[in-house]
Amino acid sequence: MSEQLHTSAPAPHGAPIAFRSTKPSETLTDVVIRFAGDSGDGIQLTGTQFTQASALAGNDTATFPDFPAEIRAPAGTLAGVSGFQLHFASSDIFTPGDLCDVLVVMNPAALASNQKWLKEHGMLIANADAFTAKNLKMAGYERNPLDDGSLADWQVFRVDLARLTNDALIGMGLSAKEVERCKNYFALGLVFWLYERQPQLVEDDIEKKFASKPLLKDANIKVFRAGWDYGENTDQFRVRYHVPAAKIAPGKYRSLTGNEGVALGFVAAAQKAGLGLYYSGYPITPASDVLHQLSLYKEFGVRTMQAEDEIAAVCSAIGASFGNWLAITGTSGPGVCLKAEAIGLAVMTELPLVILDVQRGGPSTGLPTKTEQADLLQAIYGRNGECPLPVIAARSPADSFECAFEACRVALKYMVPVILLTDGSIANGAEPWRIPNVDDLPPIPVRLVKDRAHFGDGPVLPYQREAVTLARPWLYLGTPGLEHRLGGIEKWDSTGHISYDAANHHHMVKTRQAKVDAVTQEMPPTEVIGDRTGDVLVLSWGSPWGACVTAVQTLRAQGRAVSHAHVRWLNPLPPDLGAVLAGFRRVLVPEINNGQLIKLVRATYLVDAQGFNRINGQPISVAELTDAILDQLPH
Amino acid sequence: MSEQLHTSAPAPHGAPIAFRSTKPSETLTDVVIRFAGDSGDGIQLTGTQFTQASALAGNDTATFPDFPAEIRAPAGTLAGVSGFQLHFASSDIFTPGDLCDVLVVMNPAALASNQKWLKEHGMLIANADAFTAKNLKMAGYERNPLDDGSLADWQVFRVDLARLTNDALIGMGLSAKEVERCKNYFALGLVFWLYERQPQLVEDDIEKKFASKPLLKDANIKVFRAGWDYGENTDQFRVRYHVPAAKIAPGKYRSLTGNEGVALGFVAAAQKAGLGLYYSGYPITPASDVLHQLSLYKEFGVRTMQAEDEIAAVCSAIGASFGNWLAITGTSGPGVCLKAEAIGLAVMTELPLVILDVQRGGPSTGLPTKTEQADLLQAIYGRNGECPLPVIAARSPADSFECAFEACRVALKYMVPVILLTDGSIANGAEPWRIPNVDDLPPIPVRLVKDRAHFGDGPVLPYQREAVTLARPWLYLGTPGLEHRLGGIEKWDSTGHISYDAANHHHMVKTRQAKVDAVTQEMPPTEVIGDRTGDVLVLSWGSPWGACVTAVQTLRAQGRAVSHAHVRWLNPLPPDLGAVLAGFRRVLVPEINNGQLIKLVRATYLVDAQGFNRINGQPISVAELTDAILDQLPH
Amino acid sequence: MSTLAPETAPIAYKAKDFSSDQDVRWCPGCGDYSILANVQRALAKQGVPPHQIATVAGIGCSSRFPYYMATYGFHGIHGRAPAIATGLKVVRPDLQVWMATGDGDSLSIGGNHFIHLFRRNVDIKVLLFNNRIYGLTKGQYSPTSELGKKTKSSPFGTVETPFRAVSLAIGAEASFVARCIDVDAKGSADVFAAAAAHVGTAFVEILQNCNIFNDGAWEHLAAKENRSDHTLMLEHGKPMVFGAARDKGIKLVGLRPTVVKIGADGVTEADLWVHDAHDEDPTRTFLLSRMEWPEFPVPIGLFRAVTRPVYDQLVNAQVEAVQRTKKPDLQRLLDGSKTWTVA
Amino acid sequence: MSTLAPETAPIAYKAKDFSSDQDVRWCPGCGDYSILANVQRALAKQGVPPHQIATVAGIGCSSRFPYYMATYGFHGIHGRAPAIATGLKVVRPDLQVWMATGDGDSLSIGGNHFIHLFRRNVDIKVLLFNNRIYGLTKGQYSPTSELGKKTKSSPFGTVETPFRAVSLAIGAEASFVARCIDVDAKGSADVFAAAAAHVGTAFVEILQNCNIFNDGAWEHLAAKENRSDHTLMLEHGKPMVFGAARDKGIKLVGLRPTVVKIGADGVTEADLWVHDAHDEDPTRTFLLSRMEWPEFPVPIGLFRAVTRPVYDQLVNAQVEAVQRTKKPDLQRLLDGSKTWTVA
Ligand SMILES: Cc1ncc(C[n+]2csc(CCOP(=O)(O)OP(=O)(O)O)c2C)c(N)n1
Ligand SMILES: Cc1ncc(C[n+]2csc(CCOP(=O)(O)OP(=O)(O)O)c2C)c(N)n1
Ligand code: SF4
Ligand code: SF4
Ligand SMILES: [Mg+2]
Ligand SMILES: [Mg+2]
Repeated sequence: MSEQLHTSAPAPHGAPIAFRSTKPSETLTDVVIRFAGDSGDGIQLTGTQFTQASALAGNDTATFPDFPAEIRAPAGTLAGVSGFQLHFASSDIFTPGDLCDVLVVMNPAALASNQKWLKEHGMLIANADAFTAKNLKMAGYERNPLDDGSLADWQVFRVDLARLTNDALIGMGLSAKEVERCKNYFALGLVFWLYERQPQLVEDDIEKKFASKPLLKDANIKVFRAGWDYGENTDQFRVRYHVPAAKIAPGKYRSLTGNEGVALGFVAAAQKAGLGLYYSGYPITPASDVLHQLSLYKEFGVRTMQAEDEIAAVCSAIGASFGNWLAITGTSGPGVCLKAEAIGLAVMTELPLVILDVQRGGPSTGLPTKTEQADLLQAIYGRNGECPLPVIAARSPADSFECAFEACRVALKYMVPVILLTDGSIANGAEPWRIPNVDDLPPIPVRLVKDRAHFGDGPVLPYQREAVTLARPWLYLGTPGLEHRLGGIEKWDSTGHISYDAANHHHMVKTRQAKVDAVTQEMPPTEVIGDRTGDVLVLSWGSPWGACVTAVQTLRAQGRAVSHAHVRWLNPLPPDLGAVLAGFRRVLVPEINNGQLIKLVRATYLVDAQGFNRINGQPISVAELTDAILDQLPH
Repeated sequence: MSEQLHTSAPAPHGAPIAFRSTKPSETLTDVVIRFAGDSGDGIQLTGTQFTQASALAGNDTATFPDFPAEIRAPAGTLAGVSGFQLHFASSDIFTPGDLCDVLVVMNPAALASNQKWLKEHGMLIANADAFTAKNLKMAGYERNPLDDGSLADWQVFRVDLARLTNDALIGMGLSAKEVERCKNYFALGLVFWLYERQPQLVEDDIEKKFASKPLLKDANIKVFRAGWDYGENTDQFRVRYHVPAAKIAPGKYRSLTGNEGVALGFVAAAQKAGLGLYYSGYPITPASDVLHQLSLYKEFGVRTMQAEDEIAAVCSAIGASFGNWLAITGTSGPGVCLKAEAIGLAVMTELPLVILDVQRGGPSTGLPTKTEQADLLQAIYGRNGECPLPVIAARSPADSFECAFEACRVALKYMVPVILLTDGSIANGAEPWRIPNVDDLPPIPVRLVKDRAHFGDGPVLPYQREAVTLARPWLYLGTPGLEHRLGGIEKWDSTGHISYDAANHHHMVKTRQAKVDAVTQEMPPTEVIGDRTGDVLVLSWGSPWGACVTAVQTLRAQGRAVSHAHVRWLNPLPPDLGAVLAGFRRVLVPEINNGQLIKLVRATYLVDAQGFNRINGQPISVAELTDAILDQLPH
Repeated sequence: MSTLAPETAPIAYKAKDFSSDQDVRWCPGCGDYSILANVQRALAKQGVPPHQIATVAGIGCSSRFPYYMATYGFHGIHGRAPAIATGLKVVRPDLQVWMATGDGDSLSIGGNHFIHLFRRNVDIKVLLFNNRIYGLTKGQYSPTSELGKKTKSSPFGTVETPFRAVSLAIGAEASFVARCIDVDAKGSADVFAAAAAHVGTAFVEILQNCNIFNDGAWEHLAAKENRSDHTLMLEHGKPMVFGAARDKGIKLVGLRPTVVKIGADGVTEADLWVHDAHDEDPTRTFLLSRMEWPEFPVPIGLFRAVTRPVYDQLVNAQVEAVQRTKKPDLQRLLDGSKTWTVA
Repeated sequence: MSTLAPETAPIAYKAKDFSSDQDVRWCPGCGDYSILANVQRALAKQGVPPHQIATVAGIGCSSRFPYYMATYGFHGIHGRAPAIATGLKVVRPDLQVWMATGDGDSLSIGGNHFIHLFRRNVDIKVLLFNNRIYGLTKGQYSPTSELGKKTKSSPFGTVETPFRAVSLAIGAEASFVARCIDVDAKGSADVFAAAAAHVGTAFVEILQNCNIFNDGAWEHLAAKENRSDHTLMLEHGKPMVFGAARDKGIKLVGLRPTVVKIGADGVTEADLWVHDAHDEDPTRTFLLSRMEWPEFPVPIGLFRAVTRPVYDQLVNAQVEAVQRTKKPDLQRLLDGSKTWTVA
């Protein structure tokens, strides 16, 4: 969870406990659980519901959904395995965890592809019924691993999920397919029992979801309870586990994914600016949900467009921005390529615009459902000519809201396109978010010019600049006398007329850069976690933030002279960053790419920073990062 | 002119001099002349013909055409002025010159917009007839500058071009429009007289050009001679100027523009590789001429395509490369934006491909007819994900041939897309080129696999890598048994099958980078002009090369400890560059952008290099550069 | 920058009220000059003030159009004007949006946005300056150039069948299609007035002469002496008669149009194909788009104007319908459906 | 990787000779499985060996097609398959090139290349899997989704009129157009055979069921019990008869198709519209493309196959013509027209 202070004891949402247990309970500080099964097995739903129950129980939580690029590859194949990892704890946590304590697998393929994530001696709960000869073969097993002793290092719990589910539903008149679809609730019931989660939550959800299908409603509730009872009654499980509530800052909370966060941030910014919100996108994993989300918010007057392609998406947003609306376009890396030319047009016309890039594994089509942060240099440099613009990156799901809001605010204040970076793990990952009070959100002043009198008796000057921000005025279309023309050809400053003049071009290139540089005014001092001098500074941007916080906290607790700083604005870099770096013997830059921020840091500050780069479609591993930091420390 | 050694005296192509002069002749070492007039005035033709005559006279030459974005803006307006600058000399020269010794203007607008390029006390030859009230007004003059004393610092030659042309043609029965169109030949005749150029050349050209229009042929020849005679007879001109032939390496020469150079380089590479050549482009200034040129070379089997857009251009080239042809796509900056996504596909499929970017003023539409070198970081970083590829840049028109050839060779050898950068000044500028002997061009071996037996009894492995280059085999389509599939999703190394595996992705990202890094094997040691240690190293890439050579030569002649190094490969950088930089107290990087190579140099070598950046759509000025170097020297 | 047309002015404009202070930089003799004048005249007649109009364009000689109009203007990037105009129109239904484009801009690089504009039927008036060549890049062939045409990029002649802009628009579900000629002020006036009045995407193909790179491309239609015999002025509800002597007509024989002589073989005007611009079925419009000279006179004027769902209207209607029943409450939106409180 | 079909093998293939060693990863029940099987059967029948075929695709569920074919294959980027295929076909006329694409891939992001492919008439066989939805991105509407359809990105229903793929292709000058249904093996076989035989761009719209995100989109045509009454099997030279009892037909009244009952009101087969797949004029094909259920039975089969200039052939012919008269001489090319020698 994010930056909240811990001031008071937890107060889990208290519904009466309807299910009673007589088994003993052990207390744990944190647990990482991973569910894995076929894409059709309801894994994401199961994971989400368990997360919600954990959050309501007052735990801090962080999730990592891990699904395949195929929609629903044939059942039982390795290609079709979908995973969901949840970290819940009685203390503040910042990552979904490297490895899991518990792995729940619905079939052999899920085991084969997820076994590597299970900790030594961890619990493996396996749907034993699915370990048929056919499924084993599809997963590449020659023998049944549940039987052949190969899992001896783990605690294996075999559960005949299919049979037990079937037993629970006998006589209800359901088809085999319908029965099959219920089995994830059996698993959910079992883990709810195991971790003492509040069952009411699931039952309420089932009530709502199957309101129009009473038979399925009853069936799912029955199966869920059967799962719970199974835990209570089977000898396999001897204890339950209790993870106490975490100390969390007081306030109202919800669970938030990064994609929800940016969508809400955009709406909030538009409302605070008093502007209409226009969002245009072309579907692309993992950004599509932002479009889906915003298309629901019609009461806020949000206009969304599913454009014919990414070029049309950004261009229509430019049209809307010219029309004096807060305009946003969102996509992932391949779409950013297509938008590049038009982003240059927005730079030239100095129109406010936010371009959201939910980064995924690249290059090219790459690994669409995996995470990566390798579009940074593209965001900064990926256009023809000198084409600078501010770039901001979110560090976590909850941070996405603030970054989205901030991106809009800066775009409007400086009359400039801004690129907002998140990534697949942030977009789909969830964490508790302390909901801000709407009235506490900062206002966003917009300098719309709606009256010809603004220019007195002089000519209309679309490129007349404001002193501090260098922003040009945003002339309100439809105003008599303010007619003007914008375009992508170089123009005279102030008048905005076409200019091929040599000195003016030099001046305009410098001015566009100066305007972006001026955004440093918006940046608070760079926070350093730990001392401001020491052996190693870990410098992060984007989603590795959580792993860095965790690793640095651990090492500091061991007395190491390690600190952590995080940059939210990547272009321009914070004005005090050079001074921060200067306090350390070594600088380590962990990135899920082959070294991008590090290039900027080295070029800007001439500091011999070192990279820690893992490009494997996964969040940075805390353990590996810790080792990398240790390597930088004096031995 | 380029890198030729000077070994023997010049031997201008000797046609009998038909025109006799009695006026005295002064000898000069070099002259810069600039022609300027309306887009319809034939300025580019005039300039080109004068250049050819100078080259044939044994001078070294360098040209800089400078034309407007409008096709033919209304006559007499500033927007319609087209210019052509020629530098010719009796010594080796490397730039078209900062300022001109002689300015020939066809109307007041041409004077108004070009006066700033004329040296103090330089010669101004003005078509006085065109200085009418209407034309003066369009050019923004309140009074006639030829009369009001404002040109007192220059030597002004008023020539009644229109009247004199008309006089020469009286009685021939030409329309007023036809007469008007002849007047550029009068100007040409005059400057041919002035600089003792060989008139036969022009007369031969006129014969050819107007072969089917005998009346116009006679008229133009008449006017040309009248121009020559005018110089001989008028009192305004008292001396002629003689620029002796330069010492030039022996060999066969031609005049070559950068666009011609790349087109020839591509054809030569295809021939040397024994491959078909496919070129696809969408028209865009200043790259279109490469498409035009290549579409003429049908006897070489070149297939050209005018695609529906830049995306189709690059994609069709990828298709052709999959089909085992040498495939190339060319464009300018805005088109590179559009090609970005597909270039990523070529990186993933590891297909050979050359992407030509003839850079122009940016960002966005920018200054289409002006020069700039601001697409470097886009070329290196402008794609989603980790998407490295080799980038090479030409330094001059003649160098374009070699760079184009080299880009193809590396693309084929390493099975990788390569970006080739030139710019507007190189593309349209011309210089003498010592024509290579075809047999001396290096062979280009291609490792096509045309037989299933290549893989023995094992599986077909489209990503099986060659040890030194890491190149994968180029399986020949149509071969029985070599059927395979390529695509943009991440893939297992060796087999090329789709892979979402975490460790494999990391491996492949590193492998694609290693393959690009391996191109350093192709690089000769970096040449340093001057000592290898000293106060200042001037480090250049692309077209500023000529200005750097000139400035450094001058300063070295003055005893300054200044050296010059030039990089042709921008990605990866030459392996010995760090050692070269280490020899100097200061490094100065002149670029026609806001600082791009300098960022790479600082990040890679942690050297506190300084930039010299002029972004005004013009070649770097030698004078300004010289001052900038002096600033870096100990005072 | 024009400061004309304050809201208090009477709604009576002159063509020059739509003319900006920027110097027009087309080549002398270019057909674009006539088009500019014809559009400015049509706008003056229409009576919508310049500040309530936006002109959007792509890139090309033709796409310089917005600079010369005293309206709000946007000079975009190559081929993307339809997308820019769509975003603008959706958020600013109060503005009348015109779009200027070329045959390269719209039919080559911009083809995708072009067809989607028609499909969505966004309320935008599209002026396609078809000169069958690339002007601004100095003379390459375009998607409307004739098969075999020799240009800079096709020195041996093109190998591409041209698009027929109207066929393509119809194939893309266009609700309004018309055609006029740069130098025909009268025909242009009618067509521009109809386009201005249409709600939905109004497509006007303008046959334009590029006197520098493709001079005379439409001479067979545009020249005064050819016009009445080589073109067919479409009039809704009227039989298709043409010719200087108005003695020729088009008859439909089965599904094939045929040129007939009125009076000969007993043919009367009553036998002729009667133009129905409001026919819901686009097949007959499509048939008109296939009529080319010399086999047929080339149809000029309003081909088709039908009413069908308009994208920007529907987008806004959907929002307004929700807004009538649901109040925006930002706090509730941020809260979402499941919250918990830590005290 | 298939090692089948050496050149010495007799030209007699089985469907499985066209099946690659890659696991098929579509959702169980997806219509793509039937299409794959139908194409493989058609190729086996055709007799061109796998190594002389290349399959090119864009991005989408449908575009995974090349992985499952034992031919040379290329999985491109979203929407760009026509361009990739064009480059390949131009340089490798010896290969038969097939293209697989989706309604989003071709009609949304790839619209421009799609229309230019038809205009140029490149010799490529295009299989458009039309499931009226975005499958791979999990259920957004596509340009063929019905107006008002509720999807993830249109929770209140779409506001966009769909394209009719065939109308658009015809508007873009397509020389070959056909339609078939995923589950109809027989109809598909005929259409694929015709496409394989056509020289030029052969466009096949395949009505495909996405059982996950748009299940039953074509049920009214695809279901056995609906097929004969709701579809019209086109046969060249035959009157348009349909219905389980073959008792219904299409008659042209003027330019309007009308459903008639054979036998009623004296209507006989002789009164019916006779299908002419080789009609040069595309207007009647266009008319067929407008026939939609429930007003009409939906035409299935070969709409149109005409001969017109083929881009890749002309490109290569132009080169060959020059080569017949002019020898390549690289040295002369480098020399250019004006050289001088320095001794
Ligand atoms: C992305 C991009 N590609 C290419 C160009 C170059 N370009 C400018 S205008 C044009 C075509 C102009 O033709 P048309 O649209 O017919 O307009 P016209 O000049 O004939 O009026 C081209 C190819 C560009 N500006 N941007
Ligand atoms: C440039 C780009 N934009 C977006 C995407 C995401 N994307 C992948 S497939 C697809 C649409 C799939 O729909 P369709 O073409 O109908 O194929 P289907 O999956 O339905 O067979 C989209 C939007 C992408 N891969 N690349
Ligand atoms: S090039 Fe042609 S279209 Fe362009 S302005 Fe000149 S005449 Fe007009
Ligand atoms: S999502 Fe739909 S189209 Fe894609 S594989 Fe599944 S069923 Fe087929
Ligand atoms: Mg044009
Ligand atoms: Mg689809």
